[in-house]
Amino acid sequence: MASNRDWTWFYRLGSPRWFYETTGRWLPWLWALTLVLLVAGLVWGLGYAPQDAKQGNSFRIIYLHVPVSFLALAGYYLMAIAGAIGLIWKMKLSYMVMKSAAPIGAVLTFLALFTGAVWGKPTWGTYWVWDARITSMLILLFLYLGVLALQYAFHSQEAGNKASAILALVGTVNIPIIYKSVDWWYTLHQPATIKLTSAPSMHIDMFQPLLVMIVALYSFYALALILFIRAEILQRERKAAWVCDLALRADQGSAGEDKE
Amino acid sequence: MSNIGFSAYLRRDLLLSYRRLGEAASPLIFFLLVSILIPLGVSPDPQRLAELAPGIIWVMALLATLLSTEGLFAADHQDGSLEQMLIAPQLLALPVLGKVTAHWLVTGLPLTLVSPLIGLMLSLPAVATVPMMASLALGTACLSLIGAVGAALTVSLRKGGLLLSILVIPLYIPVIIFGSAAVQTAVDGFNWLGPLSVLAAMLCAAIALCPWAIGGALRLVSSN
Amino acid sequence: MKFQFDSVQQMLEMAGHGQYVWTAVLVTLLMMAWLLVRPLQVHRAHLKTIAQQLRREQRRRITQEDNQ
Amino acid sequence: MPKTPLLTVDRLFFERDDCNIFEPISFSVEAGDIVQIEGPNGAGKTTLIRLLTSALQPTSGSILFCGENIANCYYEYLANILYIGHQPAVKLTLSADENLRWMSPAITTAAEISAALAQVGLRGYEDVPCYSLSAGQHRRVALARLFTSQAKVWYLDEPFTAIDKQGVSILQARMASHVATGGCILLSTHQDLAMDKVRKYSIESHKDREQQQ
Repeated sequence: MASNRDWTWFYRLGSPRWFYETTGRWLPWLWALTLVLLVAGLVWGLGYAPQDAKQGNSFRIIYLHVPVSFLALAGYYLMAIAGAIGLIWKMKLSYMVMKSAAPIGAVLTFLALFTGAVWGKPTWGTYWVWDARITSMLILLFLYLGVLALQYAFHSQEAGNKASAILALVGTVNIPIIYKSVDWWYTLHQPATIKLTSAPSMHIDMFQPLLVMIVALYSFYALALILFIRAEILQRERKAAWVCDLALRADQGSAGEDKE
Repeated sequence: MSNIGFSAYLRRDLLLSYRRLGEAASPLIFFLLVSILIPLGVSPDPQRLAELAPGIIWVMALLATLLSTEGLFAADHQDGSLEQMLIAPQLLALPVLGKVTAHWLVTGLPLTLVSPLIGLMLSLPAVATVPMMASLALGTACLSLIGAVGAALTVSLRKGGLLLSILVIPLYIPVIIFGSAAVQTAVDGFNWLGPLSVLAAMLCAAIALCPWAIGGALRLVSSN
Repeated sequence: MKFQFDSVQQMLEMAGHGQYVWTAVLVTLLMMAWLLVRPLQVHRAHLKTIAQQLRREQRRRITQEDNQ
Repeated sequence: MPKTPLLTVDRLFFERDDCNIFEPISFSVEAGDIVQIEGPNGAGKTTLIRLLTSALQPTSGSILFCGENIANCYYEYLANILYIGHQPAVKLTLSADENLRWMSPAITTAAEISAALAQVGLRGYEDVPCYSLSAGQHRRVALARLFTSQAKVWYLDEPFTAIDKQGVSILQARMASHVATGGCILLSTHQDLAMDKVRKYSIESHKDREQQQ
């Protein structure tokens, strides 16, 4: 085992207090950025982007569906990498990142499925088809739910962390295999039907708002992740002096408001 | 017989199953029983059954393997021999692989051997019998390895069985896709070696990777 | 760049696709909002319990000193 | 010239869920030592022993075997330790003979196995499946390993639980002969050992100390 002393800088980077205080300074900016981008992207996409020639207005759901699906998948990798860092360097903060990424990812995956289904009804006449990408998304949802369930199944926080980190890593190795097999399965069973994924060349006017929405979702993801991690930090570091200080100050603040 | 190495664990687990034959045979009986439910629940029409047979046989084999996976490390964890395995002077992947191999020999292999019987009962065309057995042999070995990762992760939980199935079923998906596809392509009269070789590749990857994941899970999680 | 709809009514209807688009938007925004509000609630609840616990300990210490 | 101790524990520290089980621990054990680990229930005796066997990973600190960090001579270290924990690791469907053979080094002969079983008072029970034996007899099967093992360092966690008086004195005699031939023993027990030269190491419960502050 390596001596701990060589790694002090790394551990400071992983110090929950440092993270809490630094992100506290970023938060107002991140809130503003997220809201501005979301509003801009939505108004642009829902109001100004031109209609799709074939799908009409229903195609506007793409401005939610694509960014959300994007982050749902990227979130799984982030979760697994955080878990791996936790396993290798025993960094507390990275387990907190992993634990926080799981519910966000699960909700985003659900949203990807939901928006996909709602989009499917006017476009293909049905809410659900066993399309390769939809099926893969469904499997991703269950991978997220597995990590969440395992995390909370243990009495010991630490055992839960390590177990779900290993599961997330195993899932990461498996995701490409699952996606490839589902793709192959789909072509096997639906050789001659119409291709459902029809966005070969998107008009630039349609693409720009999509880009804005993708950036907005990244910003949203960062914001939500940071908020979840901060709540987690308070819970885990509840005995630390700086957290006690913080709690007392917040309490006095709210007590003062009550009296007024 | 001492507790060192792959073959020692393989032999001991086989001996333990042999002493408890009834327990060891239950996945097999489950496999047979549930397959009988299908004609009763769907239809006894041979043509419809033949159409569904590849999928049904594979889903049943998967569930039967899953059922027996829970106990893979649980007994060892309870009586303390898992701890002795962790501190035996050898690479942890070896005894792990020995135990998983024993598990496959006790569940996957018997399933493979009786599957022609089920195929017969579900009117599976005779041309598909060999590909079915080959795909089940390779596929159930994959299932045992992947399931063992889940079993190792949940070994210290008192009621890990249901959780285990939530964890591993998504990981089983590629195996069932290519397993039933091998049988289906044979029924359709195409070359079934393609999907079968993908299964073989998956098995190789699983043999190379799973023992490490299982060992890591046992070391990190079971002790807490 | 031109606004695609002539009236609010038209934008809500979206030529018959309005119900789908707006359900998707509404549900997505609601769940996204939940992802932001939930950690804030938990954050506040943690601060409150920690403060309560500290206050309780303080009171216990004061009564102990009084007894002495 | 100072001899390298058989076992050196250097600031061994373990933390579970941000809660210290005990303060960093340092001590060393020479060949011929018997160390009795003491402490109230929940002080971390079992945790300490499991850390020493490497079944549990410490949060920080290191263990040296013959002066070398066990991370560098891991398998050599594991080949030289014997651990008998709370659970006897006895398989109920196997006989006493099969169980002991399973737990003993590969070189052990059949005669040595039955001799070891006779030592712990299980003569005549060799072929009986363990499910028909009592809890005390299960422990005896596990403890028969003391008579077949060639390990230098013994870790025994509450070895005398469910063992009768006569059994205890046989085990203590075996322990005395082990340390006389250059081995060492770390054990946790609430009993007083009827042996001389027993060093006591007590773990204070960290929780107690915290409450005193």
